[in-house]
Amino acid sequence: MAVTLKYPFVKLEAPPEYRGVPHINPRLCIGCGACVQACPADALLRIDDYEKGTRKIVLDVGRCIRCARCDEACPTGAIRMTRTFEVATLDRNDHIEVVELRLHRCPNCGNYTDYTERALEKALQILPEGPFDKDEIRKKAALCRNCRRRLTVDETIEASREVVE
Amino acid sequence: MEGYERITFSFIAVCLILFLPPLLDGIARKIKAKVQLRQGASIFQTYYDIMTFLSMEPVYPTERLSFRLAPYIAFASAVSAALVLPYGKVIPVSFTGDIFVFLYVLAMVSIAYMIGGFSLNNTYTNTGANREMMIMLSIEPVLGVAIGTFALNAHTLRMGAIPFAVTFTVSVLLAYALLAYSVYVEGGFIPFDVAEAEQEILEGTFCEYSGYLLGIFKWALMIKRFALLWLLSSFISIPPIRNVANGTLGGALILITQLIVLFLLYAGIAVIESMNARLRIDHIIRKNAGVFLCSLAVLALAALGW
Amino acid sequence: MKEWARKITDDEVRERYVSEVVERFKDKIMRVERNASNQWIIEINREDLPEVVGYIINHPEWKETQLSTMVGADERPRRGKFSMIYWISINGESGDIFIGIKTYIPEDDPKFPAVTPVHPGANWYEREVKDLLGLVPEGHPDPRRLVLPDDWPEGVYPLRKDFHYTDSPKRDFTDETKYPYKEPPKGTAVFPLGPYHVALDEPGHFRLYVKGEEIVDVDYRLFYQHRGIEKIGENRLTYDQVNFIAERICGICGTAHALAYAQAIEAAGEIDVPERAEYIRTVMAEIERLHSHLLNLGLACHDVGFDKGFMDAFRLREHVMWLAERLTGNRKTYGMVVIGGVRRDFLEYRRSMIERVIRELKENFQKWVDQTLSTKTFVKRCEGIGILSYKDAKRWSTVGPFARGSGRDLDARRDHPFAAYKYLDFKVPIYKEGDVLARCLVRAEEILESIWIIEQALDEIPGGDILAEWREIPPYREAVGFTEAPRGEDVHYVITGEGNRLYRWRIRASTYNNFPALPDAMRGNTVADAVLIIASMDPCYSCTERVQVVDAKSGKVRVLTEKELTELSRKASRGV
Amino acid sequence: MEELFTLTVILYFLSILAVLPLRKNYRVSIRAGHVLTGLASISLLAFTIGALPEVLKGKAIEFTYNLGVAKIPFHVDGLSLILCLVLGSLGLATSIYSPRYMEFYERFGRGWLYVVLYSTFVLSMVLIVTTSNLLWFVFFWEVMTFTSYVLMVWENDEEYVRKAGWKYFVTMHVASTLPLIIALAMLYAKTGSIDGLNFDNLATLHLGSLYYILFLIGFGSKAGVVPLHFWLPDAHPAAPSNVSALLSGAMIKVAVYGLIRMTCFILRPTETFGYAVAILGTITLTVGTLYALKQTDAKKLLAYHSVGQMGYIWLGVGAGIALMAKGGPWAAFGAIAMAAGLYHLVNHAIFKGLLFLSAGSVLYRTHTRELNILGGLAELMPLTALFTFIAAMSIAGEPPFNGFMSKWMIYQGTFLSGNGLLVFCGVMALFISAATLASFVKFYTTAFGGVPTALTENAEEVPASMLLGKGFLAALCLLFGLIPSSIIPLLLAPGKTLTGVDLSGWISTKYWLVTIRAPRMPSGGETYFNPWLLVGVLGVLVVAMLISYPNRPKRVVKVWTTGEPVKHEHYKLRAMHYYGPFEEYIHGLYHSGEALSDWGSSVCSTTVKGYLTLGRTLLRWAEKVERSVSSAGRWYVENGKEVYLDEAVASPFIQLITGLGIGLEEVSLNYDLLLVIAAAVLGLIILILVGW
Repeated sequence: MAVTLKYPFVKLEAPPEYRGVPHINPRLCIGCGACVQACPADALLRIDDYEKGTRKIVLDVGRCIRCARCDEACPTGAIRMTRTFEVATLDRNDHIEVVELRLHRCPNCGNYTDYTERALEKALQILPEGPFDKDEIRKKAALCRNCRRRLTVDETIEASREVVE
Repeated sequence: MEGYERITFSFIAVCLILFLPPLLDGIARKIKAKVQLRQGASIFQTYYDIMTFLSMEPVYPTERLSFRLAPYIAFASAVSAALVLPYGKVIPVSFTGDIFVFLYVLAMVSIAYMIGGFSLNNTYTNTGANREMMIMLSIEPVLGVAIGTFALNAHTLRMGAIPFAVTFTVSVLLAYALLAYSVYVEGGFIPFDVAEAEQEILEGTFCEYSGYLLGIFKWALMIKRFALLWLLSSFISIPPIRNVANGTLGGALILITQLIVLFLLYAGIAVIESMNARLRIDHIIRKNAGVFLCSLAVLALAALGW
Repeated sequence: MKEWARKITDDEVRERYVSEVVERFKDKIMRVERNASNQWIIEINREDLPEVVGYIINHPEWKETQLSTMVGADERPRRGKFSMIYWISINGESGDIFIGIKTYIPEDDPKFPAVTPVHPGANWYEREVKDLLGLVPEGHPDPRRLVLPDDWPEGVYPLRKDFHYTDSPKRDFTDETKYPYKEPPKGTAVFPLGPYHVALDEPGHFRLYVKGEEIVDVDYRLFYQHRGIEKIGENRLTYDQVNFIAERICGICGTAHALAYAQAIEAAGEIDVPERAEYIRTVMAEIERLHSHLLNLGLACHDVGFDKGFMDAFRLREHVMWLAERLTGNRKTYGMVVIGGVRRDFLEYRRSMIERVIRELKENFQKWVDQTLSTKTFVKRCEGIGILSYKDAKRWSTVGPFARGSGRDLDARRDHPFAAYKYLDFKVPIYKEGDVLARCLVRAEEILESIWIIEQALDEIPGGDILAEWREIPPYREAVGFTEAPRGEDVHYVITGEGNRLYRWRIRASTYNNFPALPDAMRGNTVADAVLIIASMDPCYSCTERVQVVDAKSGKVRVLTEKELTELSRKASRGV
Repeated sequence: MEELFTLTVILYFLSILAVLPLRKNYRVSIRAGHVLTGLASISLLAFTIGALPEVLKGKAIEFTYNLGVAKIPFHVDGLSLILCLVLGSLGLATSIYSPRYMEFYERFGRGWLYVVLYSTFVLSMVLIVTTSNLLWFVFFWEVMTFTSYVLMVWENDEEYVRKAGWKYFVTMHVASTLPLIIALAMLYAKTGSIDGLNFDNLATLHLGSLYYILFLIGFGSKAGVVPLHFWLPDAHPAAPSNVSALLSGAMIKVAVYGLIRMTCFILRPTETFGYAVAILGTITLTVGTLYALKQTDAKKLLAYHSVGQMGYIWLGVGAGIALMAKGGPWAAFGAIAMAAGLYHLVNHAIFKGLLFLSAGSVLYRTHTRELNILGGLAELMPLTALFTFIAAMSIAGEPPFNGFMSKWMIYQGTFLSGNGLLVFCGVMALFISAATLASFVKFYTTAFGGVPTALTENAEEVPASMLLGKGFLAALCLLFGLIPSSIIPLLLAPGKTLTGVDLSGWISTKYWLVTIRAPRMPSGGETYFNPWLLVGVLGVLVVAMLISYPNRPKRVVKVWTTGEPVKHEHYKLRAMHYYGPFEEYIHGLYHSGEALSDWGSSVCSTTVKGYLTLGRTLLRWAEKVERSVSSAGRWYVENGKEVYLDEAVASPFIQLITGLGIGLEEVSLNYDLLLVIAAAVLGLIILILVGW
């Protein structure tokens, strides 16, 4: 086996199994933050800004240890290990990848919720068929936590009132 | 006619002395790589290395003059020693024709290495210098016996004359072996490269040299190796063709033979180098002393005229 | 099941050992508890530590005993006391058992009698406990700092629970390091080796006191790259995440660490690992051993300037690395082992890849051994150099090839079978000479054994799942996990905690036990051999970091940008 | 020409006379004495130069001092002149160097005695190498031994000094003076008159081989030839450094003079004897230098090298004697070999003198000679370092310094001799040359290299006069190295006289080019060396490189300690650990060397014991005498501080001179006046020189 190649003049192909640099596909990312939970090295961060209504998923390849836990955790397949291994750079900021998503705004109170619009969309999309009130779920899911709690409390009170009556 | 020949050969010689050694080193590296089944760097890699070194400003560990001048002295001595060797039939600068002067001037490379190493408080450089001296000490008698045998046989100590005057006897053939051995040891090739051992003592004296000082020093060491091997190659290549080599063409023939033998020697050395581990200094001393004791038999043979 | 494996898994044998200890120290023992099939914990008073630990380690009949690990833990939030546990393993023909001698130390009087005078192998452990937890070993012969840097303030103990993991005490950067090295013996010079030395793979510092080239005495210092992984593991990470950090403790033997950790958790949480996963773990561990040993043999050649052997060994290793890459997706840090099993299965095409590579390796490696051993200069350099006697090897509790080259008959794979080793058959090569050559030969033979193990494992591998489901791990369980890494036994000790997090995690890499024995191996040799002897012990790497600039005045750490870095390099090379 | 010689003698006597009135003032007495001895040395050098044209023509200068009671005949030929050159230049250097250096010994007082002894010592050597009567030769020889002994034990509060001195005193009398006196007695018996002991008369006699043996032992022990070298490494370091310089530089050379004079000019050179001398020389150079290799005491190291370098001289001379005796074309070549030995003699005197003066300078400033604890002096004493480096490179035989030229000629003389034995000797000489280099690399680098130690950090450059003395010798090192033609004709003179052959076909020295031709050499095989061309090539290359790569330290950093700090005093190879593995390998040789040395000293001590026993038996009848003689040595060693054996013995003489000096005491002879007188005398010397 010829071991030495005229790298970098000859391109070196990584094998198909190779765990290279992770990359977030911004089209697929729903900003759920599962990858952030799984990452042992804090290479992935979730930064929410409730003033502007944005969520940033920040991937710092400089911290990544290529364990591929994020890849396993991602529900949409947005973050994937690529076969890229050439990460040398003179500026460590080159390693940072940011996906910025809009947070969902509560239609009731107008505050930003702690989930993104896409996450909501995805959640509603994958609602299984079942004998439950889909419209009700859609309505409630769009609310922020406080409004939902209030709504639920209101509904319960109303329901109990109905029962009482 | 004579003058033109002299100038041409001298010019070729100076070019060889200055610019061939890095190429030889590059070739040796390539051969080693091939022996180790590697691709290896280009044969011009040593030129690039030297040029890189020469383009960089050194960092000085001391302002001591002995440290600062050592590379220059080493370079000058190595080149001077190489200049008194025969290239073809021409000796470029003949301040001496004597083999001892050649050896002593060549030894000044080692002395510069030692003085450079010892002028600092650094056990690495000190140890490197110390080892260099011990190698010189232990190989000197072997070299002496080889020269003594040649002197007994050819009745001269002139380098340009010995290969033309030597008659082949058992003792002379053995003296060739001794000369080859001492050239190998003096040249500091593996397994005798303990003075510049990288892993053990951070290349000894070179540990503290940097930039163009290091470049000049390394270059000097390469020229020293070249000079030693050129001596051996002259001794080997001249006797078989000394009767046919007449006139300018003869000189050219000798020069070409010398070059071919030099390349062959270097190739052989590269193979031996890559197949061996570095010895320890006490091993080397014991080995050299053993060779010396055996070599006394050669001297005895020569004294008997065999 | 193999005959010897049956013998040593026999519970009766184990109980006999424990009962002998219990019988002898009846009055001093407060509690005996069995916390896993081969792990016992015996609780005693701190005054009796040297006696009990010394008795077990220096037992006349149990020859191959060793101090596997020693852990200090801050159990004040739970019990109001510090705890310390000395784990002693009994190996060889004697049996398969880990005995943990546990003691509690009150908060107001954090002292204990040192075991080091009885067993020098405890030297580092006790100094580390002093550094990180503030538990003072009384009567310790060498009370210098071990782990903490020189500028770390006195009285701040990072492993105590009241020290938050993000804290950074005010440190004085202005002074140059003033570590109290031994004064050179009279008439000697100092030969500093490292932390920046071409032939050292790791930033360690050896101080050779030499007469000319002869080494008269040796002092050393390590922990230049202490990364505080244990603290991170106890605070920030979940059980699953720790597994990957554990793998990155070492660049070479990551799987061994990951496996040791996973096994510790599995023992604590009583998780049953599927048999197929155990086989896969075994194969991965052996592949790791192959590349590690080839690396070390190559480096041994390189250190004596024998570059042919070096290059050939590395070329062989390259095949193993390639194989690992195809199997796991990476050349090192395989990421295969997780708690409960493994992550990737051996698909059919991967199996055939392994078979092919292993077959080629077997042939070529045999050639390599023949070629190297027929190189007289190489053998001359290795023979009779760096002799570590059996007595010293035992005295310092050395492990792995370093110990086996000195005639110690121990190997965790055989003595405490884990993963699939209990189903497999292999030899443990042992050489009694104790020199560098013996250690090289042990490694060479182990490579051949590893190949044989992989072949068997591939033959016998059963089908089925590769990952067991596990939900929750009960809190405050203690367990040790152990593997035979290429350099020897790796031991991870865990106390499980609440909220999916560890309470205490103690890593003991094999080098930790081997390192203190090096001075004994080096004394009387020459400077030329020092590097070779160090390499023959096969010290572990630490991974390097990016360039950081510490401003000496403010103590701030700043990462350079591209522009600054380029500028700095340009300055350095032009000498401005 | 003899007027200048007479002036030299008178100046030496004057220096003795001049210090006696000044004996109360230590410094002034030493200064006054040395101004006069310096002038005497200049006068001697002038005599040498003046006599040169005559001598090179093959003639000798002969004259006689008629002292009434005795006649001292003088015969100055080439051989004598070589030694005169050595004594003159070395004497001048020490005279310049000593006044300041002797301040170091002020606590011992008695500056006048020192000057008296110094002058007598040098003068005796001058007279030895010029007199042509065996009786006077032996007389001056004894004066030389005696005065050198007293000078050697100057530092008499040190136990080792007294022991070394006693060892020297006994050995010299048993092994050197005794054989000479036996030879003298035998020859006197043969000739029957003092005039009959004149050399030219003795040369006409046919003398047996016993004389060879007697002279070999007598001069060999003085020259420190193995196995009679054991006294030398103890004795030479014991003396003050300026005296050591004379002992090593001049006194042991006088023994070589004696050897050549007696065995070649009076006896006939024979081949066997030549080989014996050459082999003894080879053994000496090997043993001496290899012993020197492991020394860490600066002066002891130098003393062992004196043994070793004497071996070179003996090798050259021995090869010369053997080849001259061989006759035919070899005779001429033998003359060259002998010239090589004599060349080394001159060179060794110069560089060894310089080295001892340098060691003295280091001692003067740091109060130690132990190389293990020295270091870094190159920064603090730059000129001393430079001179030491020149001397070290000279003794190591590096071109273009003088040591190389003489070693090179010795190699020519041995390697081209066509004789296996001599070639072997040459091989050993080549090997030992490397050992010498090793030793002096160690000497130079441990004392001057590296960073100053706690001991040396306050050292500073020595006073100008000391530097001047050393600078003079350093200049001579370069002169004789770069312009060999300045001395080679003189060196060839003895050989020419002995063989009567015209050497111009064999060796030619054109300004700086030396060409040597040996018998049986093929055409075009002449060996030649041109130091100027070498220096030119080296210089051009160094300058060219310096211009291309200018050497200006812009960034000076600390030495590399691989990342952990190390104190610089620990970060250094110590002198005692240099070349450890090599010394370990040849420790067998050290054992045998020690055995040889033990054997030599036991022979001597047995002789002494036997002599004392004999003396005791013979002198039993006179108990008084017996007590004072047999216990003299022990008594002296034990009570050296209080009473002087020498003072006691020499006191009548001293008192006589003191009496003479009383008249002069009133004349306030201060230093300035002395200088004026000195200038006047110098002018006189020049006038005499110009007059011829």
